[in-house]
Amino acid sequence: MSMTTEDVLRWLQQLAQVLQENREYLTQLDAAIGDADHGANMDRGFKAVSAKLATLTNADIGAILKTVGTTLVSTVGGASGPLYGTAFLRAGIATAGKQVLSEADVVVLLTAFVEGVKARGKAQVGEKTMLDALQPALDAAKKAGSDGLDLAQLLKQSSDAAQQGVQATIPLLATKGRASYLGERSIGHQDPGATSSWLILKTLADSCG
Amino acid sequence: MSMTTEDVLRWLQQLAQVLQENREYLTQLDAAIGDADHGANMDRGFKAVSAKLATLTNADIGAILKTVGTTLVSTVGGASGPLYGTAFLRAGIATAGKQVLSEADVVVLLTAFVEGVKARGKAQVGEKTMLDALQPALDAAKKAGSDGLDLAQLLKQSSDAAQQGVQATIPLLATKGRASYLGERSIGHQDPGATSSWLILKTLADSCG
Amino acid sequence: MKKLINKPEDVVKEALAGMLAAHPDLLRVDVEQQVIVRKDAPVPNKVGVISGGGSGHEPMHGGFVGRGMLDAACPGAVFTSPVPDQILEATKAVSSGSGVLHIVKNYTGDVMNFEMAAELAAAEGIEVASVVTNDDVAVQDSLYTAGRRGVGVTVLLEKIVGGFAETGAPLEQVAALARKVNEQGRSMGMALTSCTVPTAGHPTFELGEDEMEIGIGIHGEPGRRRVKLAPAAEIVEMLATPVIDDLGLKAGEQVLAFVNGMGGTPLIELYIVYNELQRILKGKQVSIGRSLVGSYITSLEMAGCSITLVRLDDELVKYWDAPVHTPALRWGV
Amino acid sequence: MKKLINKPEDVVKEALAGMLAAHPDLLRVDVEQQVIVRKDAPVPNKVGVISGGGSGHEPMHGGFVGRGMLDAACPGAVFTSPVPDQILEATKAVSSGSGVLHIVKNYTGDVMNFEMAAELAAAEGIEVASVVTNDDVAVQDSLYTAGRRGVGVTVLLEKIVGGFAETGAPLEQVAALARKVNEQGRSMGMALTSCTVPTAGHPTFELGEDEMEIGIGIHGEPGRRRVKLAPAAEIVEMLATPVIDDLGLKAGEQVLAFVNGMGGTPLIELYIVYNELQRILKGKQVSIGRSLVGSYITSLEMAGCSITLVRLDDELVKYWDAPVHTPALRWGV
Ligand SMILES: Nc1ncnc2c1ncn2[C@@H]1O[C@H](COP(=O)(O)OP(=O)(O)O)[C@@H](O)[C@H]1O
Ligand SMILES: Nc1ncnc2c1ncn2[C@@H]1O[C@H](COP(=O)(O)OP(=O)(O)O)[C@@H](O)[C@H]1O
Ligand SMILES: [Mg+2]
Ligand SMILES: [Mg+2]
Ligand SMILES: [Mg+2]
Ligand SMILES: [Mg+2]
Repeated sequence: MSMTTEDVLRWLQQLAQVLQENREYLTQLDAAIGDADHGANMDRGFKAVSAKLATLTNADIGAILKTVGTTLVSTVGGASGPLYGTAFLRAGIATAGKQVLSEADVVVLLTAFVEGVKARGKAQVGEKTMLDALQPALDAAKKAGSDGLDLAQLLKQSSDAAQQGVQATIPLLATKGRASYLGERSIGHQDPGATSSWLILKTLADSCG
Repeated sequence: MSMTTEDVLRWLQQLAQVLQENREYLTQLDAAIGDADHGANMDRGFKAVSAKLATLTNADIGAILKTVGTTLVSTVGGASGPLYGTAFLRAGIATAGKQVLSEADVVVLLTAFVEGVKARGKAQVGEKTMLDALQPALDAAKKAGSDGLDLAQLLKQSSDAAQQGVQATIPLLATKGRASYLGERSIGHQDPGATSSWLILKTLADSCG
Repeated sequence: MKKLINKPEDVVKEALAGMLAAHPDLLRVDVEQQVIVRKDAPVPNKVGVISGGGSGHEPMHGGFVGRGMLDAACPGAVFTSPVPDQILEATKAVSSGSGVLHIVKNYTGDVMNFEMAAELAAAEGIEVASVVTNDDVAVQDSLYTAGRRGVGVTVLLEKIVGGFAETGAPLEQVAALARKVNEQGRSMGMALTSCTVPTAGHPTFELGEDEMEIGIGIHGEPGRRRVKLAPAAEIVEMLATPVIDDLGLKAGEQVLAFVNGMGGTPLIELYIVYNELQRILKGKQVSIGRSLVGSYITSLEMAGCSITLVRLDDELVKYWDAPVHTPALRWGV
Repeated sequence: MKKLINKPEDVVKEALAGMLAAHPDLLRVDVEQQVIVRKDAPVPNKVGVISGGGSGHEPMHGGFVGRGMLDAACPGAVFTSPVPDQILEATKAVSSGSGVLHIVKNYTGDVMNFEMAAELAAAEGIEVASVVTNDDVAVQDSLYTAGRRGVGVTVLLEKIVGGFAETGAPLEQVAALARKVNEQGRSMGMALTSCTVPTAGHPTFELGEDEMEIGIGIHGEPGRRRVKLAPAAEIVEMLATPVIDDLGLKAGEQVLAFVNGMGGTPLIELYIVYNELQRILKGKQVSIGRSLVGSYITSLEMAGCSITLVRLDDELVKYWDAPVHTPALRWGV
């Protein structure tokens, strides 16, 4: 099994839908330990992405993902704009010219995506950020890859690991991003960015399942 | 029976107390159709009066009432300051030099008091102001005087008429003062100034009873 | 009651002490008497221009004391007009022998207290002229009201007339210009929330989450009518139309447009209101010669706004543009 | 949600259209791109000074564009930093070849977006220097935070550095003065109420009638701790003490004292706060050389205040006093 350009486009289309549906939810999470805009930020960015998809039907996967990255950079703002923007850009560079991705290619894509977030945000696992969903998701994808699982399973395991990572952010003390300003009061709340990272991966698993 | 300097001083002392107790009540009435300060205004004014009473033990009734008038003018502000200030000033002029007031003198005092409010405010009965308590009170006092009732009864009938006048303000449409800005919305509310006028007369009846 | 205050009864005096501390270069403040005077008053050969009213409308009037605007202000208790003694003190402090103008907003209490003060000043040989502002079109000027209220025009009038007084014009002319500005101006306001008089301790009125009051004054009082909340475009229409109609503005005329916040309204919203207002005026081919956007005549922490338009001519523009140096308005200096 | 707005997603653009309509003499505004530029930019032989950040802090930054302060501002969505394209546009619009200073408040999003824009500008041959403000003593500058937040000092820095840039000083020196002002300044804020992000539709947090948040930033976020409501004297003590201590202010020193309202706080309360602040400083024999009282860096309609102190020297006083002509701050012009 492999991931095609159509899969990627379907993923992004569904993701715009999922983020619109979860706009209120992400905003509520951000209200508790941030500034109540993460839902609006993600929705605005992926609405812009969605508007561009029609122009991308003939593009390869790398070009599509790069366009997503630049679109997010130039429409989202805040912390999530540069972080997800860089993630998609790097993922696009890692898949440049490809029309189809094997399981191994998908691991390369995810690795570049996570490296993008790390390079831009300089956070580490355990600081209550997106990375707390993304790193376990990447680790699970790598393990699934070396275990020889097929794409659907790989993505499912990756997404499940992200979901666990989201849960694991709840007891954490934030030390990066705006939540860190709350000090001890950040404990007990789920990180909004980790949550949107999980939604991105879950939608990927769902649309290539 | 007659009213002495001591009666007047006791009246004013008790009045300061009564207005403090009714501060919240008068303010609530003023919140409905005005600007929520009538209780604070009356309390501030009569606190200042009360502070001056000790210096007035040797003064005659006219001098006492004049001092009350000037004190109210210079401490109350708003509409009620000039109105009650002028009322007490005129009452003081009408009783100048007197140590004792007969029933007839009390009618003269009340007449001057009400004339003061009219001269300053140019309102007529039925416009939803102090006058709607004061005019019936004066009429009742005059009638009681010509009926030959004694001071206690005269003041009681005057105060009761004021109370009825207060009730009668409820259905009125205000056409003077700040309540007039509300137009039809002033209907159904009791006038704060009429209410404080009644409190002044009721306390007078109580302290000379 | 959530306020940055100490005791409710100390609010006015403590704010005055703060004003004095913040603007020692511009003001003298008698905190006990509650009188704010321009540092260099009385200015020789100049009509003294003073105003006053209840507190709770800041920066009006104290924030408008200084060169090119007011010579003194006398703030009363919150929403309570000042007393005659206070007004007399302010009058004496700014009297250079050229007469003093009292700018009075049309409220029964203000009018009576200023009248009494003017009599006292006359008795001391000071010539006083009084101008009463009454620009609020929410209130009809009829037998059945105490006349229209004085609101937003008061701010603009103080600026324009203050600028003119600076030229050394005689009292009569200064008062005449004040009357002209008042006649050329109209206002209307609305509230999204009530406000809390400190000594009262709770909001003057309650308003549902989906309601607003149209036709409010500046004393936290309820307005003429309570209606359902609406988008800014509709709200501005409700305020601007009666103002434009009452002024009888015609295509080709020019106005000074003033969008005012009631104290709890953020500036971002006032600019949205201004955007709607300029759209409406453009539609009527009325041009905006000058503008002012901000919270200048307020009702404590009330959320809401008012719109004031003044028909402009060269004279008004000239004195609007004249230098002004006060805590709240400053240009040309 | 009670606001004077139309659609929540149109708030920023409509407010920008209103700003442009109100200040056509001072500003050019690209409403679509969300860039506000000084009318006469780029000013030849002058470092371009720009800033930006989320909207909802008005008048900051757009209200500070004009002679003697910012050359451009780029407002993002409410509480969301601008995007690199927007910052690049602003940078290009003010670049006269003398370099451009980016004034960035220390938030992860702002820092990253400005960094990306600076890289893009460099690629187009524009020399950019960046200064990050981080004056909020409510937040410890430690391994366990994203560093201190940039708050009130940003306003004062933009004024002082804007005044200096007007002299034609080179980028390096302009950036150095900016760093100095930031180092000499500290702030702390508090909230009596939360605020509502328009696109969120309800208050960011709930606060009981007898509670307040101490140590808030400017994004409607909860503060460091929630405590019982207290009199102004105690609140100011809670804010001023950490600021004074962190700055290490000593007897005989001179400061610029800034009492700022969060958007829903009436001016009368800010002067009460200022009165308490000057009392505390007097007690420590710290003199107030200059002051500013008003709502200049806000969190939408939040009720609350912040206190900022900047240690003054002759250089800072000189450029604070220099002429400035912007929608929100104006003197000497
Ligand atoms: N340095 C960082 N590295 C990775 N993720 C981060 C970093 N800083 C913040 N984040 C993520 O960004 C999310 C907030 O995004 P968003 O609300 O859109 O931006 P902002 O914080 O600027 O309002 C946080 O929940 C967190 O997961
Ligand atoms: N012209 C008038 N004549 C008589 N009484 C008046 C007049 N105008 C107002 N009042 C009285 O004054 C009362 C309000 O007093 P107060 O609240 O102290 O002053 P203000 O209206 O200035 O806030 C009203 O309830 C009314 O009874
Ligand atoms: Mg956020
Ligand atoms: Mg009243
Ligand atoms: Mg009053
Ligand atoms: Mg944000």
